[in-house]
Amino acid sequence: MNPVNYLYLAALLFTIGATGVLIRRNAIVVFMCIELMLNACNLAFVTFSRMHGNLDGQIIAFFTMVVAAAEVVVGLAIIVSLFRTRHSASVDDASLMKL
Amino acid sequence: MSFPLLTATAVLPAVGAIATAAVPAARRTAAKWLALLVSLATLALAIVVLVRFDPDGDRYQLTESHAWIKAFGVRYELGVDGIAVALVALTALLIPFIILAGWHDADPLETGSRRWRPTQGFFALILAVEAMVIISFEATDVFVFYIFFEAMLIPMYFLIGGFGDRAHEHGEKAAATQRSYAAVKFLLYNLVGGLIMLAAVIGVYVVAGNFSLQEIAQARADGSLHMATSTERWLFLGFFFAFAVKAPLWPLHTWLPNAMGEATAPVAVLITAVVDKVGTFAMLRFCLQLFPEASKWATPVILVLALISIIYGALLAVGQRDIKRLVAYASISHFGFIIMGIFAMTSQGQSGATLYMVNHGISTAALMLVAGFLISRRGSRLIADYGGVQKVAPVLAGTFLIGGLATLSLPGLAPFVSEFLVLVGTFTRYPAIGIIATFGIVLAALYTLVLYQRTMTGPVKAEVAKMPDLRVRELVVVAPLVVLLIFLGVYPKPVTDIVNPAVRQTMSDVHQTDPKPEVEAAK
Amino acid sequence: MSAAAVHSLWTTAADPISKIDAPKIEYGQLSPTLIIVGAAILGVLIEAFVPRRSRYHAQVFVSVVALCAAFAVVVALAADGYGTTKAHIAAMGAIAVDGPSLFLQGTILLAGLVGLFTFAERRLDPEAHGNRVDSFAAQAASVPGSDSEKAAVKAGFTTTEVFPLLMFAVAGMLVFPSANDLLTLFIALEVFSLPLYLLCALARRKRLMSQEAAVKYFLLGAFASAFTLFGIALLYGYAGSVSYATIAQVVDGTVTDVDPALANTMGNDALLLIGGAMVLMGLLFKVGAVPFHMWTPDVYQGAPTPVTGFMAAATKVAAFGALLRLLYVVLPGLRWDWRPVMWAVAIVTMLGGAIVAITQTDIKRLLAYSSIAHAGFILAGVIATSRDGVSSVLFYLAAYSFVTIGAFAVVTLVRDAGGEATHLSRWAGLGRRSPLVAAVFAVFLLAFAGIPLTSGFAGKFAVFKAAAEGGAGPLVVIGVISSAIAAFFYIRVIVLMFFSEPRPEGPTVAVPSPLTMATIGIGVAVTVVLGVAPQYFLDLANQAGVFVR
Amino acid sequence: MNAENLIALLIAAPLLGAAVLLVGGRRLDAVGHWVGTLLSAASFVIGVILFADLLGKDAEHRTLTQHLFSWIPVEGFQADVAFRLDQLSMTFVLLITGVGSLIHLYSIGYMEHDERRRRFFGYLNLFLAAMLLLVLADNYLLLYVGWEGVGLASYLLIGFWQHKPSAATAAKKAFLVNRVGDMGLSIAIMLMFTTFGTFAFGPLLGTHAEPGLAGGASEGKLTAIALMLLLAACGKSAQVPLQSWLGDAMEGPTPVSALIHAATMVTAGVYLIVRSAAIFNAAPDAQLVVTVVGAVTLLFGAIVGCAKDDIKKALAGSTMSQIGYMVLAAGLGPIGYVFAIMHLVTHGFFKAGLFLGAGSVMHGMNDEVDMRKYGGLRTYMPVTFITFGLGYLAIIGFPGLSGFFSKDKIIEAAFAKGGTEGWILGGAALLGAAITAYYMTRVMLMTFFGEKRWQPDENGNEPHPHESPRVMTIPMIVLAVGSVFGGAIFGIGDRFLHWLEPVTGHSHGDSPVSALTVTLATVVVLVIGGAIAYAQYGRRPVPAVAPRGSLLTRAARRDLLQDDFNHVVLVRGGEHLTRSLVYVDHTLVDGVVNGTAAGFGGLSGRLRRVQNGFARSYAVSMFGGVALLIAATLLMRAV
Repeated sequence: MNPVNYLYLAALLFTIGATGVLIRRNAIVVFMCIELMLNACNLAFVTFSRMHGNLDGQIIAFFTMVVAAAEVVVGLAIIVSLFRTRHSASVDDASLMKL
Repeated sequence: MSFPLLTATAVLPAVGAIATAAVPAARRTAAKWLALLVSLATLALAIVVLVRFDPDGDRYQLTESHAWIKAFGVRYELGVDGIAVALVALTALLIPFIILAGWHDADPLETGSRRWRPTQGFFALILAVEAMVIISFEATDVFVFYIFFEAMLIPMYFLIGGFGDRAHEHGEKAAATQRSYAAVKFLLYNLVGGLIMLAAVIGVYVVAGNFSLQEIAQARADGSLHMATSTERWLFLGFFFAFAVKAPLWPLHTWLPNAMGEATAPVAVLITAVVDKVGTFAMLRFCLQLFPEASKWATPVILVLALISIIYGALLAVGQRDIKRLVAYASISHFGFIIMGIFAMTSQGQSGATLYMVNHGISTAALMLVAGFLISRRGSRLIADYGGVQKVAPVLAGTFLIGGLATLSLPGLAPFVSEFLVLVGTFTRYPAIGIIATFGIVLAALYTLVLYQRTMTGPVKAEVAKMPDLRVRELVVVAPLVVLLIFLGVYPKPVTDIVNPAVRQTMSDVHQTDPKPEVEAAK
Repeated sequence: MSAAAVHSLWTTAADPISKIDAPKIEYGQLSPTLIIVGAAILGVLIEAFVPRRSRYHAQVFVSVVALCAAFAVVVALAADGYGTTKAHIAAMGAIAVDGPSLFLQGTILLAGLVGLFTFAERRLDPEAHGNRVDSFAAQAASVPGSDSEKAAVKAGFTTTEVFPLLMFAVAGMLVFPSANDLLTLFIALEVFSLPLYLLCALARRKRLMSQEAAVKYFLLGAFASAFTLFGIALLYGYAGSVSYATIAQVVDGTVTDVDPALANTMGNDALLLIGGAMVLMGLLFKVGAVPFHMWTPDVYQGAPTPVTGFMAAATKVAAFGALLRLLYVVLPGLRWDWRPVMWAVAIVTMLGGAIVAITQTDIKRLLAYSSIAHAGFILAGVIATSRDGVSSVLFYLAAYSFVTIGAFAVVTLVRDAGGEATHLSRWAGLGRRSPLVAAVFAVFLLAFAGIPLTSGFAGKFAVFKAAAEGGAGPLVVIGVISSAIAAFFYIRVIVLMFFSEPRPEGPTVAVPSPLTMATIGIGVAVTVVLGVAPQYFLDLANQAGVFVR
Repeated sequence: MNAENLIALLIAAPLLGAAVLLVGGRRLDAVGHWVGTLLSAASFVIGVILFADLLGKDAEHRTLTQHLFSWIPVEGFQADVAFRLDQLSMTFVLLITGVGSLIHLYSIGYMEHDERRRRFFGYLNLFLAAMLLLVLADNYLLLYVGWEGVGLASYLLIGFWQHKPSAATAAKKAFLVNRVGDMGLSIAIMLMFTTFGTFAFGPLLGTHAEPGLAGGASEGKLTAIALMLLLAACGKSAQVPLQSWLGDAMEGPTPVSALIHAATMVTAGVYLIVRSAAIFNAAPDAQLVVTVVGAVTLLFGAIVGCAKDDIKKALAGSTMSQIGYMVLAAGLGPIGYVFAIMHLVTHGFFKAGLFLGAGSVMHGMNDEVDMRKYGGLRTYMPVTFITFGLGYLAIIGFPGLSGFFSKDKIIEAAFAKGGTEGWILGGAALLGAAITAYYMTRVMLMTFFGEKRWQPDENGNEPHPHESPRVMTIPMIVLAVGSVFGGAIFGIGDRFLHWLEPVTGHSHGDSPVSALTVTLATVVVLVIGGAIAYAQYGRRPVPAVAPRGSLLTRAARRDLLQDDFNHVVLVRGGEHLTRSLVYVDHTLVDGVVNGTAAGFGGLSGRLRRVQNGFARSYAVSMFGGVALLIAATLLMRAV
């Protein structure tokens, strides 16, 4: 099977993730969408690595996972504190600062 | 020569400014005296410069040149030609009078915080302005000039916005708002002009590779530096715009009446008699020398604008209800004359313009300062609030009249000489414009005499009945100016001798020669 | 038979495993980063083991020492010629040690140090129950207004974790501009972003806004970095490598041996352009360029002011460093593709920032928009694509960062019951109340406005000059116009401070500790020195103006 | 010592007086008036010495020049402070200093009760200095200085009683109208400079012997210059259309009216024309205009003079008309120059005398100026009556008296111009003579004859007419003598003609009518005029309040509506113009700038709404941004 299809899949996932970020209110979900985008990136890396026949891409994928994990740690901490304060995880509620 | 005389003329007031600002809050009077002494010392230095300057010597004298910002190709280059010398002398001459006239203008009404020291600030700012103005007269490096041309806005800005007339027809609150409006207007106008000039300055560097006025002018002259016509014109416009705002030329003038109206009289004098001169001076030195062809190209338009300024300013002066605004519009009219003289491209016109800068400085100072004394007595700037002052304060009225007569350029007083030279210089090349401009002298008579009649003559108004005549300090301020007006009116030769060679140079820069009379003198 | 012989019946010896030879790391040249990282880790340990009483002092001490040491090393390296002659690529091609990176690292370290002083300031807030407190939450975990928070305040807790966080951020920033492959770039990005997200959430006063700022910053930041990462992926797909050098070669077409099997990806310009654009977007997000700027005002306003100051300064420096390297080292071959785009971005950034700032009413938001406008000015220098362009941007960044930190430090001083009084109307008549502070702030504003004799003017002049020489004359004109617009609102603030009557119930100006004083003092000093005698630093920037590839 | 060096002293003496008196302050109040008088007298003495010196030389070498210093030296532009004293300026010097000194003397008495007398004398001296500078200057620019100097002095003196708004206004009006004239002068000078490269008398006008550059230019240029000079002359000499200020100028103290607005300053215009003879001679069209202006003005003034009940205003009208005669003569060219000057001198005598007489009358009548409140004064103030009477006879041109000689010659010259012009001008001149006789007789009768018509004024103190003190009568007597014999001295044997000819040149025109007929005609018309006046004012009593009178009379009372015209057209128009301009400046010029600022503000307000606080919309913008970025890059590659 032509590995290029995996690229299309990656692009698709990425787009889905991005769209999710744009349309979903719940901070957690938004964040998950971002994770989805990161994973799309991973897929792309791996695919390219396969096509190029070198391992860089696969290694990068590991790095990405670590970074994603780190983001989860930080992100959840922030989101949770916000949630505890406002009793709502809606991104749109957090709009004190505008204009 | 070893001793950097020109730098000293600028550094002295700068240091003085810092010192004055540092005087503790309680020692107000000390600050005043310090400032006065510094300004006098600067005057002394300026006189030394005047003496050291040899009219028949090189074009730029007492030059200094040091590396400053290599990365920008900027050198700290100073040098004076006749025109610059005259204006440096004028500046150094006027500042002591301004300080003396503003002696009590900055005494704090309410005591703010311990650290709030308006008096010290006022005089320090004046000295700072002096330093920057002087150095921008002396700079022969475009960048150096630009820096101080821009930087002087800041102290001016605080002088205008921070200190106003004690009393105000609409009360202190309105006064404050109007003041800050005037200050902001002043700053924005000039800043915009300056920034547009900045673009042009950069352009000059891109084209010429350095900022040295002499080198560029030299290169232009011997053709080693070629500028595309369009480039030259754009750059010229960039420079001219800034100077036209500063000068100010119609229709970029509206900041001046606000600024002069709201500022205290001495500051108003500082604006119109000293700072604005930088604009007209720069037209002569930079526009004409760097972009001779473009200058010639733009001449017709500029002359028309100058003409409009002359008539328009005079007409608006007639229509004013506020003494200081009236003087401001009169100044606009006069700046029209100066610019006209510069761009008439005749030696009479340019000598006249330079002379005009000096004379206008002195005459406006005389008129405006006396007006300031008047206003400080009655606490109103409205012409309608006065009447019959001549009866209670004859000396004040007399000096006011002389100032007025100088403003309408009565023969025998200094401004006449310059105004006539400008007119002749313009007339020889552009008769129509010269003739229309001559109407300006009638209008000048109109607004001056109307002002004098409404304020000084007629039955004595109750409010002015108790008005004291000029005090000693005020006399000390006015008398020398009056004497100067008469002296330079009768014997302007000392100034013209200094100016003429420089003008000859400028004329040759723009490759212009005076038109020859039809009937050659049979001598 | 012998055992060996028996054993050989059903087994056969595999050929010995070939060794992976250990990577060669130039620790000396990477030591600035390493020192900071070390300090950060040490800070974490301190949090773990040192009693609460003495944590603050320990943390400050460690951080200051680390920053100073790192800076010393940077200077040493530069003096050793790594900035110029010995510039090369270290750590197996991951880190470039050259002029720009050293210059920027130096700037970042100083900014970090100066920023640290404001972090460590503990005199501004009134003492809570006899404990001096800084501007960070007593206990980030406790809900605002809850009893636990009160208890935490009563107990005199302070979030000393900010110091290691700061250190981590600095470490990431040090790597960011010197990263020489896209992976390092990405990692560095995350390393300095994540701590900043956290720091934003840690304000002591106005915690709601602080948390909101953090959330916005985090979500948008993560969003942006996802794009970056995808871009990286595409570039990798394009070039088969993430190392700058290789990509550049492929772009230039100097790579000859292209495996036909890979032809359809290798050297596929669509990948290159899209990927490049996405990576670019990530960087533009960090520098706060329109249209990726929208996080800036909110985050600047909500974050604790010391963090804002540090962020505004250091992040810009790091991000622009990375941007420069990307455009000058990786994509010079693509100049004709990205220059027009960058033109557009620069223009909208300059104008957008300046115009929107006019109507701002909150001093921190105002400064945020002004920082956007400045990003536009710097972009003009970036576009110059010349050595002058690089050095002018370097100079501008150095000049700008100190002004910014100084300005925000002044903001921390003007306070009322609710903490910092950031609404402009509260600043009315400040010049009467405390002329000195007002004057200092005026100096910073004038520097922002680019008035001659301030560092702001020198920087702006350098950038515009480079741009004009680079053939971007119109850009200069627009820049000039927008700085005129910008001047308007800087002046508005000055008018407010000096020419309007002070409010009776106006804010008080807290008397800071020597720390903040130092910050402000340094800011003013740099502003004036770089304004009056910029020659030395311009030379420095000029020498540092060459990338290694 | 050398005579030339005295010239500067002529001016220096009164100038010194002015400086001392004006700067000196109150401590000089006691002696101020004497200082002033003595210094002007000193100037007169110097004048006499110089006069003697000139008489000592032969006619062709009666030109002294003194070069003091180079005034405005600029590339290609040379103006010096230099003086030229020739027969023409000599005549003026004597007239100015002589009459001036007398009037100083008179003023000592007249201004006795004014606490600002010192300043008054300071101004008078200032005037003398300026006037002397005017007539002695060796180039037009220096002349211009004197020209405006006298304007300033007249401004100060007309407005001397500044507390009276009317006086202040009149002063301002005088200066402004003069400024319009001055504009002409300065334009003339510019034209000279562009045409000849100089404006000094010597090279420009040349002498009788070798003509100067003036001839060399095109006639068009010369006409332009001449007309501009005429404009200047009209302003200074109150000729139509710039005559409106003279009537109001009577607000000034009477000695001022006598010296400045009768004897000397107002004649400066005539001087200018005669001095510029070389230019006018080469511009016949301009000369025609000059004659027309003169003729119109002499009738205009005369008619106005007939209707005025204010004695000074009546005399002012007469002054206007007499100067009209002079201008007419000057316009006739070489035929008339000499007589213009001659009439100027005699007029200086009798008109000054008349004004001093009027002043003396007012002095005795509590400053009452309305002639209808006089009457029968000849018994109360005999000296005034006699001197005034002699002046009266002189002005109407009673045979034998000075006016007769000068005016008669002018009328002859007018006819001598020849052609229809000659007839018209001559006729006008004759008519003018008749009217002159009429209104002067009217003045005479209303003032000194008939029964007394004065009543106590509102606060009940009735005027007690009395003769003026000696210090005032002596000058009147002297002037009366002058006005009696002056004409004879000059006229008989054409002494004056020979004296001036070298400067102005002279030619006898070809008169269509013999001199004798003209003389007879003159006598006849003046008798007729006098008779009519007698019929109206001598035979029947004069009503104390003016009757409504005919349309012409009412128009004449209002100076033939000139002021109404000025008011409607210039004043009103100007006010509207300035007011609208102020509005324009505020709304338009300023508005544009403020508008731009407001525009940016509005734009900003609209743009910042994009920043709506919702993280997701931020994300949208980022997404859109990156999309654009990609699209743009791809597009760049595509194109």
